[in-house]
Amino acid sequence: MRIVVNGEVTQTAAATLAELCTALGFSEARIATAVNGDFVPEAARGQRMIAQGDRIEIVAPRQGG
Amino acid sequence: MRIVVNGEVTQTAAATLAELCTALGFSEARIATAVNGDFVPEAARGQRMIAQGDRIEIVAPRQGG
Amino acid sequence: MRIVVNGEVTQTAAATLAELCTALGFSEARIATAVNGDFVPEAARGQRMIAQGDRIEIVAPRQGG
Amino acid sequence: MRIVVNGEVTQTAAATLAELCTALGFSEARIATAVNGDFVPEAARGQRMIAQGDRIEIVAPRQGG
Amino acid sequence: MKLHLYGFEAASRLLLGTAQYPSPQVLHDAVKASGAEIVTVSLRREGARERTGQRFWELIKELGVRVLPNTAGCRTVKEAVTTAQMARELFDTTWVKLEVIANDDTLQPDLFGLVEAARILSGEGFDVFPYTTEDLSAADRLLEAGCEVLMPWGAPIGSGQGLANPAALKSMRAYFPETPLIVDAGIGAPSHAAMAMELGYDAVLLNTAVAKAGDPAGMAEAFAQGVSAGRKAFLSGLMEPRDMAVPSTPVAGTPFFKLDNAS
Amino acid sequence: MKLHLYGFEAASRLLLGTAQYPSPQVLHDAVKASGAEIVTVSLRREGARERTGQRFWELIKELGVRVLPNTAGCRTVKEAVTTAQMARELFDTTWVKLEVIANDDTLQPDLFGLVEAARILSGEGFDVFPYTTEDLSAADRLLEAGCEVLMPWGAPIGSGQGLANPAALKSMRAYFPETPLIVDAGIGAPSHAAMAMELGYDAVLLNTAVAKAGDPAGMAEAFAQGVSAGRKAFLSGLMEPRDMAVPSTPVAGTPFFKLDNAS
Amino acid sequence: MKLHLYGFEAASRLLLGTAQYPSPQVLHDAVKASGAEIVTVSLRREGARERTGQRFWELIKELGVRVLPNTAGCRTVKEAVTTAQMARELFDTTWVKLEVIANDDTLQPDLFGLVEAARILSGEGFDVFPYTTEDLSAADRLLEAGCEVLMPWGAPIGSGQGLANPAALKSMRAYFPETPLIVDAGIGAPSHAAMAMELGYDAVLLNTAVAKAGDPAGMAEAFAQGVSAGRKAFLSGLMEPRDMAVPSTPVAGTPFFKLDNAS
Amino acid sequence: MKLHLYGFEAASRLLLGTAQYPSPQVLHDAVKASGAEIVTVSLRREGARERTGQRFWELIKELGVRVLPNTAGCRTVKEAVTTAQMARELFDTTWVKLEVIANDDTLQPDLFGLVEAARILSGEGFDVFPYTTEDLSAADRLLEAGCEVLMPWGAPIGSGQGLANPAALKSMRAYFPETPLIVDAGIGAPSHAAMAMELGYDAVLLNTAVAKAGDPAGMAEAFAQGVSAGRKAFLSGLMEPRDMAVPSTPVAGTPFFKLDNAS
Repeated sequence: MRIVVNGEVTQTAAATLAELCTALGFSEARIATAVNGDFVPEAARGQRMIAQGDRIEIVAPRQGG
Repeated sequence: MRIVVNGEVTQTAAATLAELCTALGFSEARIATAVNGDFVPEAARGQRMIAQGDRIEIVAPRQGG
Repeated sequence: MRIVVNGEVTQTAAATLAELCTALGFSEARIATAVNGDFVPEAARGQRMIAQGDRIEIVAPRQGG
Repeated sequence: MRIVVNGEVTQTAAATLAELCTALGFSEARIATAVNGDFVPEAARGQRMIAQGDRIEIVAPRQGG
Repeated sequence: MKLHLYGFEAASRLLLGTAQYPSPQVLHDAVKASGAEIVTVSLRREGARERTGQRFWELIKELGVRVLPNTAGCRTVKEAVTTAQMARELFDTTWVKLEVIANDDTLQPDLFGLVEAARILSGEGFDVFPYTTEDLSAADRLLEAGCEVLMPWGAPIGSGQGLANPAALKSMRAYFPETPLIVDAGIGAPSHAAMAMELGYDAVLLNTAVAKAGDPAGMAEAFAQGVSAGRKAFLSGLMEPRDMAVPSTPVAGTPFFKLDNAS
Repeated sequence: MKLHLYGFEAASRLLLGTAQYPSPQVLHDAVKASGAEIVTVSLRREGARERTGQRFWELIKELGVRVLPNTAGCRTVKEAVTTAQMARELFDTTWVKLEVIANDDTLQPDLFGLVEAARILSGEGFDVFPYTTEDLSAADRLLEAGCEVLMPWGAPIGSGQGLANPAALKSMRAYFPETPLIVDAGIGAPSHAAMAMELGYDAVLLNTAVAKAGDPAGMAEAFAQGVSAGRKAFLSGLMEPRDMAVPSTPVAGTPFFKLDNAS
Repeated sequence: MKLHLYGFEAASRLLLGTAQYPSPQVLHDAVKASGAEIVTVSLRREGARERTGQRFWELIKELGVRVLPNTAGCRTVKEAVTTAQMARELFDTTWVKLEVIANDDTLQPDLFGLVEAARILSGEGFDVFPYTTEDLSAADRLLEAGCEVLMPWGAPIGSGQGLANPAALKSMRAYFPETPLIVDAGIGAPSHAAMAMELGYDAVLLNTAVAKAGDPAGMAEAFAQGVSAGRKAFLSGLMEPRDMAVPSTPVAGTPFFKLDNAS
Repeated sequence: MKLHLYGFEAASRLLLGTAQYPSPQVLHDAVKASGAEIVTVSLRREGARERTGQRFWELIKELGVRVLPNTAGCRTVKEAVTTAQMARELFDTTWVKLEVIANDDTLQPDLFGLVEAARILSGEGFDVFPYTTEDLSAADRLLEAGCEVLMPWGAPIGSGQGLANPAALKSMRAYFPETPLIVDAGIGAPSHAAMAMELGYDAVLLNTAVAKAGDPAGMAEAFAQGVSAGRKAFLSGLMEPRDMAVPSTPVAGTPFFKLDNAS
């Protein structure tokens, strides 16, 4: 299935956002996620199904002004 | 009937806004009018009935910046 | 003899600047002096004769910016 | 004889400043002159003898701010 | 090149207010001296006896200038809209200088009420001249709302402080290269007006600095020249300020110059 | 009222420099457009072949304006005095713009050399126009030395920064109410020139801002208007800037006004 | 008296950004030297390999300061709201520095989007620190929307120009005497920070001026002192500037004083 | 690095005046709070009864600071020289803050009298601290005359206007990279003092802004911090102001970023 993760086209077999994060190696990482512009809390990632063409954001802390 | 004209309480027997303007001596004057905050065009003054407590504005050209 | 001390006309019998300072009660005071616009060091006051009309300045420390 | 005209070393046979100006082709030109830093009026150029090493300025009108 | 405002073409880039003059005659003379083709006016409650407004109207008609009625003193969208509607009938014009005031100490616009009122009035066919600030987000929305002209303040109305934030006015000019931009309010001297024009603004609107001058007609003429001077300078390409001095007179050929005193 | 400088009466209060123009024709057009009656010139070493100075002289004569020769580039009293003497003969005038430069980065005057040279030249019958600063102690001595005009800088020569220290220029005007005061140098835009005149200065002298403009003739006209605008404003009585806003449109009679939204 | 922000009490009135430092160590040292108790952070896309964010998070935790996540780079209400929601989970805080940017050249806030996003986020329990301008009509609506703090800009982000419009900042302080006001952005030097505090502002937030300094830790300490100096001065009652000079040293008793040289 | 003035080493870069305080106690507290190691004093006519000067001298001695006597109020070289001579005996110091005043409205120095008096006093072994302006030609001559320190004004004495001409102060610093330069007079707020130090000045001397503050001791402490902040900033390398905004938070990795909304 083709989706867009952080702006880049990605192939994935993950069914849920949780699976995707694990697959991408973010299991223990301190991250936050959004799908198609909507925030998805950590607790909801397991139920959040992923569909072809979804735009997914996976973000982490960074320097800011 | 007690109404408020340009902020001052006034007694009038006028039934319409047109009659009121005439009664107040504005027959030929270049004025514009509003009743209870709404603009009333000159053409409509004849049909615009006046009710107890109406707040009426009668304005004319003035200096401005 | 009439002289001017700090801008005010004064009568004095003092012969020298040193005597004048003592007469005026400045014996122990921390002061500096000038006669007719010229500085007179403490050591020289004894020899400095006073003449009618001399303009004498007797100054002390004061606040300054 | 070696002199300096407008900052440049020059050979000349002229005896006077007037002769020098003519020799340099300034006969009719609107110019003013100085020798060794002193102004020499036009009328005096004929009498002003030139000596080895003189620093001569020959100036003309120019744009200014 | 002339100034174009809602299809009206003006040779003069100075718009003048009509308030605070010592007498109608002085107002008349000042407007004439200013060369202004557009003057701002307002509407106020009329007393049948005094008929103040009727006499003022005669005066304005004689001047033969275009009038731009304002909504001065309005604090809400509703007040501003109704005032504009009355003004349209009273002055027989679709033009309105839209003021929705946020605060009495600074008389600065309520940008939110301003945009809402501009949208309503543009929808009703008004040609809106919004009195705004140099804020770009409000400016964007005013243009979306249908405004074809923007009038940012120079400084608080009547303060005469000049241009309080030239950098922001520069940004606004750069961000809206095509939109007619008029500096309105805060101008106290011809040098302020000239500066606004040098920044590339299309026109200047002022009142107090002329009306309260010792000689209003003389000051009106002074502002006309200041505005024209600034415009001409903008079109002629101003030099860039430089940090260091640069000789204007040529250095080459300086008499008495020797290498040892060269710099 | 006209400008009086050593008995010469000028209607124009703009003095223009003749340097740095792209061509003689542009210089000619700019001087004409400026309306200047006085232009500054200099003298430089002449080459017999090039005869540059001869051609420049013809150009100036055609302009039919009064010339004010400068001593630009002089660093010592001696250089300045001899240069002035040569200029008097060359330009057939007793007028001289006296420059004794202290420092090449700022081109600011050496006030001490300036006063000394002014004393010498005044003694020899020159009419000295000293290029000075807003310093009052130098100004006092320049007047004692015989100067009847003072020319304080606005900012470093050629910087185009405008008036670097308006408060000091104000003090100078207040301290010398009668002496003709001309702001010389640093003016970069008509708004700067207007401001100088609004402060009560009698005239403005500039060069770079016109010569280096995209369109020098257009800019010259812009400065002429800016100077005139500032002068007219000064004579007409400028308003005082105020900290707070003050409504220009009358507050009395505002429609929809209720006590509960009164301010 | 301490600074109160949404119930958090801070002794330091300097808030510091964490971006643009040459190294994590320098960032660490600068934060320590600044004495800041609150630092701004952001969130960005994470790469599984680089794990940049994870390392940064460790660094921040060590600092033991309160974090204020921003929504830098957001241009729409939707982007800002979702970014804030992600930040809340990521940084485990209800605080958010809300930025909705109108324009990339000035990075100034979109006041309309800002108010809308502030309303939504306050409704969701966020403590919103809005990055705004000195506009009072936006400020009123931000407070209505639930903001308890306002952060007007001093000048465009990263410009280091200082306070572009001090008069407007003064008006804002006067209009909101009780609301905590923090000058955010544009501060380039401790003198700018001190000036903001002298105007009565409650705190200053900056980043570039420290991060891009030759010695960031030294500059951080300089800003800490500048902010403290300005605060102390505000509390101690600043003198009013005066137009004329006034002798500090007493005039009475000046030696050599005679009536004839009295002034 | 410490401040060196005629061989005296001071850690504090704030010099404080002792005049205009509401009481001797407040003066005492302010000097202590300022951390100043050098204070200015004057001399005045003494009355035998009042003995004002004797009591003041006790107060100063307790403070244990270095005194810098001034020649305030002197209008001629002669008055200044004799005053300096009396001060040397009175305060037992070769230091003198040399003031020769040109004008009572601005209290600006008479540069010509100043240089002459400086030459005489240096010749007599005084360590002269000349109160001057930012004029470079006077500065050159003061150094020739033997001065090892220069004290240009920021603005007229007691005006509290801050730095009236920062560009000129910058030139002076650049022209005299090695000479200790102290901004004296005109400082009204810590932000002004910080700015002077950020320009690279070595110290600041002030009086009125502290003495006339609501809480002089508090203000003295504020100035101490402002001076220190400016010095640290100068040593740490200040950023250059920029015309445009530059994001502080990294742009790369911004969530929701799509090419179509890239800037």
